[in-house]
Amino acid sequence: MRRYRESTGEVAERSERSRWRAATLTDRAAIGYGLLVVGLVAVSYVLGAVGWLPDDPSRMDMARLNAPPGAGHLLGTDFLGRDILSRLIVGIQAYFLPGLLAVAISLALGITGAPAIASIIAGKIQFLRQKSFIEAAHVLGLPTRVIVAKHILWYNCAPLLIIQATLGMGEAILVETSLSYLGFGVQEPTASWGNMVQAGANYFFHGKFWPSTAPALAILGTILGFHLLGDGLNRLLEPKSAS
Amino acid sequence: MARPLLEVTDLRKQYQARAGMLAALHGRTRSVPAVDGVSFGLSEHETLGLVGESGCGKTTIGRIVLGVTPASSGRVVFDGHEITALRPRALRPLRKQMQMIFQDLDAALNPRMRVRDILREAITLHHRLEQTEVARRTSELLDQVNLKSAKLASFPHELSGGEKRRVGIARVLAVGARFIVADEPTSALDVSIQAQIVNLLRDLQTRLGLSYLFISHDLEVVELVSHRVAVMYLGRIVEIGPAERVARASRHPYTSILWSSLVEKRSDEVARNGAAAWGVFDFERPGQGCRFAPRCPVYEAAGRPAICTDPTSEPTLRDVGDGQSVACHFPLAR
Amino acid sequence: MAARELALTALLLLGVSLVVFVILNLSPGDPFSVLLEGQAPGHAARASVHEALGVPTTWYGRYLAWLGNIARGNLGTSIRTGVPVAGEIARAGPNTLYLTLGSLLVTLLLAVPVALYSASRAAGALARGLRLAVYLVSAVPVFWLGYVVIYLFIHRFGVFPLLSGSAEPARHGWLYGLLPIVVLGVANGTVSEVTRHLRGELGRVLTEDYIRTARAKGAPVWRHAFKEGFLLPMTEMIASKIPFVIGGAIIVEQVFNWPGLGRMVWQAAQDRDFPVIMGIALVAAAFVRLASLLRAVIYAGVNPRTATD
Amino acid sequence: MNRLSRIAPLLLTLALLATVPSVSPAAPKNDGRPDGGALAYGEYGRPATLDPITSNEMISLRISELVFNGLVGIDEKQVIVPELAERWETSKDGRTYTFFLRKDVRWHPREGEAPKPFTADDVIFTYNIMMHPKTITPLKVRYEFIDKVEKADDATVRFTLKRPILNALAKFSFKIIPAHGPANPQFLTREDPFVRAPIGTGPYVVKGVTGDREIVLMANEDYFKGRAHINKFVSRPFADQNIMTQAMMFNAIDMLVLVNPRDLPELQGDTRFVLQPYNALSYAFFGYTLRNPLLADKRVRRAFTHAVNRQEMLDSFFNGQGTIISGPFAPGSWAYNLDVHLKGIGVGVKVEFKEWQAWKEAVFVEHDFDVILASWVFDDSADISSLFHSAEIGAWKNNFGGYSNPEVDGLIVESKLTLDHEKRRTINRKLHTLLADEAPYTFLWTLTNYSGYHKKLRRVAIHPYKFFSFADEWFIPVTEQK
Repeated sequence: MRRYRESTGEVAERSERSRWRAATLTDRAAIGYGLLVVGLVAVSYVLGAVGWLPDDPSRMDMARLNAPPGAGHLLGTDFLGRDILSRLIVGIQAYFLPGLLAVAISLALGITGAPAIASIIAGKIQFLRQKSFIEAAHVLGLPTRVIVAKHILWYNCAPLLIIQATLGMGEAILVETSLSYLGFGVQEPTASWGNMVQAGANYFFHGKFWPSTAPALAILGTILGFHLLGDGLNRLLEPKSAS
Repeated sequence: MARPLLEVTDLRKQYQARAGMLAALHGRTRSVPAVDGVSFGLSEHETLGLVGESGCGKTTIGRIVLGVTPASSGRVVFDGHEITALRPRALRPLRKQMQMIFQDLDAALNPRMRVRDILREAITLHHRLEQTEVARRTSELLDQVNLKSAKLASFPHELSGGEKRRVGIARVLAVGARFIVADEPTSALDVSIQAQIVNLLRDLQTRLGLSYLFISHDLEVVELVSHRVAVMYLGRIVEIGPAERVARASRHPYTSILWSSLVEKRSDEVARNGAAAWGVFDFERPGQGCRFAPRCPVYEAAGRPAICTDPTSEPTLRDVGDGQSVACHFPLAR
Repeated sequence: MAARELALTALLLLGVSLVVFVILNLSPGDPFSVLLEGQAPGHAARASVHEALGVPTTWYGRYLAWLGNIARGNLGTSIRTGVPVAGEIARAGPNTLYLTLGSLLVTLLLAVPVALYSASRAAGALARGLRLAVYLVSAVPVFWLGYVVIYLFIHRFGVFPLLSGSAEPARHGWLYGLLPIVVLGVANGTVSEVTRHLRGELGRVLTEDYIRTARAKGAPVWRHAFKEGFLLPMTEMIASKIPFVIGGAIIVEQVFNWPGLGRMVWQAAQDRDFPVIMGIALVAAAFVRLASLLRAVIYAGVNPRTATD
Repeated sequence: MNRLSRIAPLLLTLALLATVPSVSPAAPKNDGRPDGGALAYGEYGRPATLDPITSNEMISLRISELVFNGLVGIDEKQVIVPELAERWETSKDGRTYTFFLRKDVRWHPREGEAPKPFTADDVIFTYNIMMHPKTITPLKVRYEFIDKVEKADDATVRFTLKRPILNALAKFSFKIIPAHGPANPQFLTREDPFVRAPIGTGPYVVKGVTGDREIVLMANEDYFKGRAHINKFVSRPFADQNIMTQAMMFNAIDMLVLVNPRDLPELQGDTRFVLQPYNALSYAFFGYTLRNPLLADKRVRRAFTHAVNRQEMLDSFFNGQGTIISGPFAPGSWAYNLDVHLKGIGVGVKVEFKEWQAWKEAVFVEHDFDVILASWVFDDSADISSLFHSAEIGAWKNNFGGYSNPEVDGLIVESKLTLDHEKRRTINRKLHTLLADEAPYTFLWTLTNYSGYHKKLRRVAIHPYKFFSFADEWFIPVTEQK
């Protein structure tokens, strides 16, 4: 048999930079903002839990109802003259348990194949099952349960789950806001961002925009943070889309 | 050559194909034979090349041989084990001996796993090993496939095509395979890298005593690596024999056309265009008798003899001497 | 296949109905007390209501009675209004269907161009800007956006943008009908996820090796990219986001006074009007199920291999 | 009848005693006021039913006020006046009431049918269907004092009472429905088509329900008191109160039957609208449970009452002027204040808000509270004293606080049994002093309902709680009819 002529010229090797350094500046800014939001949320949670607040969130200032931001009340007051900033900080408490619960429940529902995350994972699995590396793992001799647990769930869905968890938090906030509007959300006097938007909105048409806009902006900024963080994580954890 | 490692007898496989998107709803299907009565053997340390146009059933044979796809009928015996009769669970112990190199470069590589993890998984799959032992075996494998140890930390998408192929080969070696189905192992690679891979496979055969079922439509490569070559046409083997003889002294008109077109054009691209011009065999309304007759120059030249299209006399493989067999009513002269 | 899917659907609906019923029964309040509003009801009055209406006293008795009705194709009648539930759903359902499907269209009209653009030009400043905008938009609480829009319409454009609030048939009535659809489409919270998912999948498919090879050879890429990168993730997102869109529809129907199922179920939830709640829950679950079946069909259609092996 | 309300004020049957027989002319209106125009009014929610018997919420009752009549009515000066009965006689023992009916009254015609005349059979039919055990209606308990009803002739019915009662005549204002109305002549359920498409004798005819769930009513050309001035009434349901007010501000509706207190200042400052108070018969109070040993001590309850500065609380929400109570009456804003006030006397308060159904269960069944904020809405047939009778202790009974005092019990029974107004007043005064001293409740204030409407509506008189009783007299000047 003839010997084939070998040529040199493997494709140039890529440098072994860390992924973080590989991320673009805007990526880093986005993730940075996301982390900042998460940090703020965490700090607010702690502040709310220990009660270290600019003002008593349930103290009413009858002289200043629906006041705009100003001295004394950094973010203004609500319809009972309560300090909006303090209530925003305390309102975070409302999301921690529900946020985690929401994610846990959708994971549980995933087994029965119901909504959101579950459906995404189901779709992902369906998609992966056709991927040749799953078949290759099978040919290699890996038992099916190992393939499912390791190759599908752990390696390919774990990032998805982390991302979904961050997004789930945002979703929980929006869902609570909607429930508050319908009257089934977190009930007064306990503050939640949702019932703050709702209570403030009662004065929206009177031209008092601020009491509902302040918590709405808080929601906006926070969810945006979660989204950007999720996106950034996505880029870091999903090698395909990084290239 | 040495004792038979693999024996394939009268293998058949039909696929249920659905007609279009709406067929999914009413579930109407039609049956398409992909492999239609194939028999061959493979000895230890031997390479059998399997060639033919795409869609002729060669990949299906590779998959059935490894027990990935169930056969419709027929027998596959590997090292005394009847693959076609084993359940998937019983097949697993055999996996350390028989493996596959996939056509798809990414097939063996989970995109989320680093090369190190991919190899460790394969190494520890059938053997419980200490960390140090795993590391030793890993570097040994890298050595065998000529891969730098720096690549261990890489993810698949950071590798070049040639590197991916090497990792795929290393993975197969890691479980300790001695029989490998190589399905178009060079098809997705640059020509220069194809050569490296072909040489690597041959080196490994020599060093480790491997046996290959080498599936390819690239005649040049097949001729180069194979001891024997089987030529497939529409689910059947039309000619089988030593590589030199099949390539240089083919007896079947189809084989002859394949190689002559190679000689004439030498160009993969043009050859494929030429093949396309021949038209496509319609499995739903199969022709009668010899499948190649509608495209056969000999059949035309001989004035369309009736025997070629007689449904009762489809040609079977006949020994024509020197280990060469051919399935043709009018084999070409020497 | 069809029979199996049908059986699965029936089982799913049964499960949903049971869960909803149990939740309704665990929540405080007797569904029949709505009939007794306006009087100070003693135990006797309560018992007499059950007797007068012939309702079983145990919750499972009521559930079984309800199931029996369903089996005969009867969704029952509203406790509050006495109107047959099926008829009410048939009257209000199309309005909600119009709202949800319309808003899905709006969502896609927003998300798809952004996803397509940013999949092809991931690093561009415009692509980033667009994505940021999309993320912002889907983080707006939907009812608040409704208020903002209504306020704008009243004070900037001088119209009251509600169909059923205007004394005369409005000159631009169709426009007011469009408004809630746009608001729900923008702020049902799914725009960002549709964009992200679509962009991710499309980006992934476009960078796959064989696509690159095909493109290098000049072969048409669009067909494959369309199927795997667009059709599949799209149906997947729609199927998984339908519950959110339905939830958003409930809110939007309150704000814009939209005479649909959402307003119906809200009133029913206040009154614990269980036949109405159950009926609407069934319809919603069937709708969600339909979406996921559609997804399965499209998956199978794009990938005929899946069902074969 | 009394009823606890947290959300909306409710039913009252209210009347003064007036037993002067009188006759009213059945001539078409000829008062020089123009006919024509339409009135669209906004309601928060949709009516459950449109008939006067199964209806038990305000939206429905307001509509049935436009569609139906009683044997007697109550005019703007709270005087009982003839309606379907042109005159009546009362027996000396006060147990028999004989009503002589108008003969010129006809039921709204159903499509394709000639109008049928109103007769004594309809009155008896209404009474029977109302009292049938399978008819669920809040009216039933109010008419248990009636022993029997007989038809003397087509235009005369005689009611016999079990015992003479105070203000009996006012109770005959219940709405009469036609014997040919309901599909089931035995009893009336909400599944009967009649409850959604009723026919009556009143000034307005139910035309139908639009796709947007508006209820359209047209003037009854054949109304026995004369055709109503305004051609068309449209009841528009809203699902969001803020949006409903905006609809009013934008002239998309002409009237709000009940203005949300927080929107009062806005409407008040707008010259296009009229605000009209029409109901002041609800009491807001803090109720205490005596099951809590601490609260069982009346000194503690009195200390609470002292600590609560009602004037300051009201002032906080008071909008500058003396008569209009406005400002943010969001649920619980007062309860919050309780917290503030009680801190001063060393009591911590944990405020908890509950959804209405859950609240009722907690208060009436589980008695799971220390203090509640609520308001009672009253009619004439019951007074607050009955809420403190020890017989009212128990699940779903009104004495949810578990207050029990033999002296109070005795006074309540005594007050109920006496038919003499003067004597009754003395007993009640005694009771009042006793309850004020014992402080089972801390009484806060009474609130007023406001209706807001466009100025084009003229001569608008609003019944304190039935609302539309005088709507046939309302009119819109021709120039503003659009």
